[in-house]
Amino acid sequence: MKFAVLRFPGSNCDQDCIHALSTFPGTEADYVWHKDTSLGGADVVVVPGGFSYGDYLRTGSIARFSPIMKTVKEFAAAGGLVIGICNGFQILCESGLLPGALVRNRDLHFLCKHVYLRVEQTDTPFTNASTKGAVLNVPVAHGEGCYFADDETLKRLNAEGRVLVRYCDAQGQVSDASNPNGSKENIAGICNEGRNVFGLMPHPERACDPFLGSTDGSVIFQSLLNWPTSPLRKSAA
Amino acid sequence: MKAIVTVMPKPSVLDPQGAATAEAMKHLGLESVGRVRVGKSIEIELPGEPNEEKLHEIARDLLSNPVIEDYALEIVR
Amino acid sequence: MKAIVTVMPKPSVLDPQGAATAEAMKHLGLESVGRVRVGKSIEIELPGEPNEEKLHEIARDLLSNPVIEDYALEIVR
Amino acid sequence: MNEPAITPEIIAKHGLTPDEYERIQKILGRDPNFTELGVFSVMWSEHCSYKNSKPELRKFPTTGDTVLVKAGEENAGVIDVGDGWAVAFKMESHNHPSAVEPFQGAATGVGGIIRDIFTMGARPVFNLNSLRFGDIRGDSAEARTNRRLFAGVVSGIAHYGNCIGIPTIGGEVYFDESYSGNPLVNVFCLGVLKHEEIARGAASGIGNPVFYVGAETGRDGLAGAAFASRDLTEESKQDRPAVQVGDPFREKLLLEACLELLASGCVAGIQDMGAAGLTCSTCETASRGGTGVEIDLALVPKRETGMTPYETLLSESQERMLVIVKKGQEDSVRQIFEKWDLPYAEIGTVKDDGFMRVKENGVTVVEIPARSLADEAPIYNREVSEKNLPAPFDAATLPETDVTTALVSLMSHPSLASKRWVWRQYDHMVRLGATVLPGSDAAVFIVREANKILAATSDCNAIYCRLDPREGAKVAVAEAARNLACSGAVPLAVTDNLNFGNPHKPENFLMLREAVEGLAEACREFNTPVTGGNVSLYNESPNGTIDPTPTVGMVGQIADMKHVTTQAFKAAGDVILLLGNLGDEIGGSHYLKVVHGQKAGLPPRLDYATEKALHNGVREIIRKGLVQSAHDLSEGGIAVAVAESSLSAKPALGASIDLGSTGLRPDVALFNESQSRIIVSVTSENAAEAESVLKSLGVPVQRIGTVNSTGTLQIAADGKSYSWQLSDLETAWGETIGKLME
Ligand SMILES: Nc1ncnc2c1ncn2[C@@H]1O[C@H](COP(=O)(O)OP(=O)(O)O)[C@@H](O)[C@H]1O
Ligand SMILES: [Mg+2]
Repeated sequence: MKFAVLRFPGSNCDQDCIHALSTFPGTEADYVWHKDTSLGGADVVVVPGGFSYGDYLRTGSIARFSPIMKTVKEFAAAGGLVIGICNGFQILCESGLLPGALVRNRDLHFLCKHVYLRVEQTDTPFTNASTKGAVLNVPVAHGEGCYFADDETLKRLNAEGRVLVRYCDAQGQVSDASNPNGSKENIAGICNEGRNVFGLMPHPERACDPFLGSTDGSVIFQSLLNWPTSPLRKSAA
Repeated sequence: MKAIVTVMPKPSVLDPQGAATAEAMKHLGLESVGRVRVGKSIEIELPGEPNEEKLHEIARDLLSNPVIEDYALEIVR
Repeated sequence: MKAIVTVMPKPSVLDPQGAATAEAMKHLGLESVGRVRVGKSIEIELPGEPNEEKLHEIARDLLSNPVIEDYALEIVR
Repeated sequence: MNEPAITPEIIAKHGLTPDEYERIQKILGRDPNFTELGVFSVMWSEHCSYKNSKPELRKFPTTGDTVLVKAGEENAGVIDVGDGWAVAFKMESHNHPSAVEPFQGAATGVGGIIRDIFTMGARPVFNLNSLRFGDIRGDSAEARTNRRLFAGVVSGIAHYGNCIGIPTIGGEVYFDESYSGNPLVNVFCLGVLKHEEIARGAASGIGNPVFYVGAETGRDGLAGAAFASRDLTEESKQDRPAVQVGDPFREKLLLEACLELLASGCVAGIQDMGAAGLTCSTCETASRGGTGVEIDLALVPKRETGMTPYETLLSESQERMLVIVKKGQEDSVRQIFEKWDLPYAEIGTVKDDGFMRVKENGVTVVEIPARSLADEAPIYNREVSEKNLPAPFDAATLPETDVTTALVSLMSHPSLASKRWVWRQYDHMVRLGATVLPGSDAAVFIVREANKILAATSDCNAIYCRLDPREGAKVAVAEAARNLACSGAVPLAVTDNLNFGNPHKPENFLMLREAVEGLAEACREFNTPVTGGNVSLYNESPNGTIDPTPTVGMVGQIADMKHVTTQAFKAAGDVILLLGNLGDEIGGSHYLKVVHGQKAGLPPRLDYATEKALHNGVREIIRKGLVQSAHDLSEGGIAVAVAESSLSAKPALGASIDLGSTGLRPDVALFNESQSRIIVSVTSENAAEAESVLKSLGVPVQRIGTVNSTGTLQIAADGKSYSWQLSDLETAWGETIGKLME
């Protein structure tokens, strides 16, 4: 499977994503520069973390206007798989590929630590290798990761099963105490209506190596690799 | 010629910075303070006659995010 | 009653936000844009008669750092 | 041009003495003009010339088998780590700017040290930070100011490091009255490179073009180097433009562009513009290359209009580099800068006449022999006062103390409490290298491109240094090495940051000299050459001089992932061993300071042979796979160390300890800070083997207890037993700083 990892000026998890992907057999991953307009025939687009364009003004606000994002929008509209991690999630929201927005953390501080995520849906290209209710230990590292959407949008996201991961505790309980940043309904990651675009604040690429404390993030990448032959894909189609 | 765009968080969006600022103001002796909101002020120098329509477009698409913010545009001659 | 404090980077101080914003505006077709500066706008609701002196003190000591920023205080009745 | 006339007042305002002015006249054979005076003043400031500290710095060991680039030769030293790979690292202070504008002051400090590292051709891979503030407890105006400084500095470091994508993986923070209003902000960066990639900051190749790249020059940070070399007074707070604003995004572009540029082979020399900006970079590259450099200021990209030559030359705008390009390769260079959207300009050429010549639109405004400027600053041997050591502390003078509450007081003192609130604001996981996260003795980082495992730590106990600077400095080196040993690492080399008061005061200069000699001696003993560092003098606030703080940053290497060890207890039933003796030195301890309000007595003595045997011993049992956890004893003694190992486990693990019959007061037994001690935990099956290995290596060892899952910590000594609920200790230790800062 071929991955395109976007590189904006200020991206800083691009190399990490390439490294993490390289540990999965059957993957091929290349950088795509923000000024480019071609994805080079990739099957999956990864919008990595970092501070695109310095994250000045608003996170992701300037990246959305880059030439490559126009291509990514077309790619997504045609059903292509897109995953946005951290700053990548912010960019996808700003670009309108995902609803809602990410605002300043509740306690106003940047927060880097391991958190727990509960897998809410598995009928997607991003979570099919996991099980409903599974608890993943994955780090977050962001200052503006508090997910916000209006009530109507939240209702729709829930009704359509588009919240894929929520912050929880080690036992899988979703509570205010297990919410690291004040996100609405502990939302950590959502997908679009077509279920082919996924954004999440936590960093699965930082949890694919036993030396880094957890390998729970690999289930996300494994899901992408499994997708072409997944029985869930057929039922989704 | 100058344009000033003020971008404020929507009332429905949590503004922890505003809340923290209000708290700090109380500590500094302004007990009677009500709600405080923190937004952005963007000052744009414009050499020629401003294209107001374009400025509105930029304020809406770039300078603010309508999901969470409202903007106001003022032209100062 | 409301007080609005606008805090802007001093003219000689680097404003990377402003520079990045100007750049983006040009890309969006506002070629003629001059210098852009990004600051903060703080809206303070005040129930009673405002203590202007106190507000100035707060604007200077809490809301801005005079080393790199200037502030302006406006009272809206 | 309309420049102020040179008067004695103007000379004094530039921080130059009449003697120094005479020296300038002699060098030039004429009077300097105003711009030249400014150039001399920054280059001859302490910050750039080390005129007060150079004779002392010469005492450091700087050579060794692994040293590829020596301290002082270039921006940072370079150390071999094997297989053709090397590391460049250095520490730098941004104390004064941070006092005035904590967020930007700290942020630009990080930016500066990162530039120093990639200027060497190395890719920066991690940062450390060493911080000191006044007391942050209570509601006084002073405490509030200290909290504001602390919060601002931490978020400034976070802002710059996080944005540029270099993880901050370790550091230290202490709080003491002496730093009130004069915080210390020492930042460290390490980069990796291949031997053949080492870049030089020399202007070589007569006729080569000189390029400027990076942010446009503005009036910000005018003469910051001179500012850093003066006392912090109310007046200096008015030194408005001396504070710069950083742009980590620009620096990220600059970093990537420079590394790409260096890889392209177009570069003859490269130098960052740090303190003293264009001035320093031009005369230093010329001096190093034994050449001259001529530039025209009209060509320099500027952010503001109407800047005078004085302002342009002395500006300390951030995120700028000077690049000497191999003639004929200009176009490849331009292409790279354009790809990264960076402003650049060709501003001059390398000459053969040894002069730093600056023109503006063709008119010469500065003409100074580069070598005199960069390397011939006056050197001073300052007066020192007489040495006067305190007597050993007599514990009998202390009132009887309840050790149960004393441990809670210690654990909840901000200096000893967990720094979680700090490091969670730093992205410490980016680059997928931090295998031991903050919160253990040393940070451990996997450098994937080089397949090397590095460990790093920063240490300095300033109370010891205040009471006995020589011994305190030795202990700082020993503690750093001990932290590395506990993590399974062999020390490689050291960088240091000397934070002291005004050197014109003989008692301050004595402290500086003593500390340097102590550092130098200890670095020789531990076989860790000094690769570079920084001197920050004039750390005085209206409250007086800071406690002398010679911060030590030490880097080590771990041979195998299997050897990576942390301080956290691992499993109930494991046996706890004390390596080293029980100790009895209470002078200079945190117990005395925190519980009895005294910074007094003779601090603990260091014995090199004992200390080195200990490090070898712990490394040997780690290598043999016998160790579950290892933690060195430092502030707060054995009681605090055991509690930290308990609380660091996830979830926390209890311990039951019996120190046997010590013959000491219980507070002295539990909290003394004698050196050369480590606690390790081992499985019960491995305990006997670990003990016999240690004994064969001459390391005293005793079984003092076991790890358990009772949720309590129990310590017995001389038949009396004390106990604590782990949940209470966790509240005291884990939450104190967060609550204070809410
Ligand atoms: N400013 C900081 N930034 C990152 N980590 C820090 C900071 N201060 C302390 N730490 C981490 O907290 C742990 C304990 O620090 P410290 O008490 O200084 O350790 P020690 O006494 O073993 O040298 C270490 O892992 C250290 O790296
Ligand atoms: Mg230690």
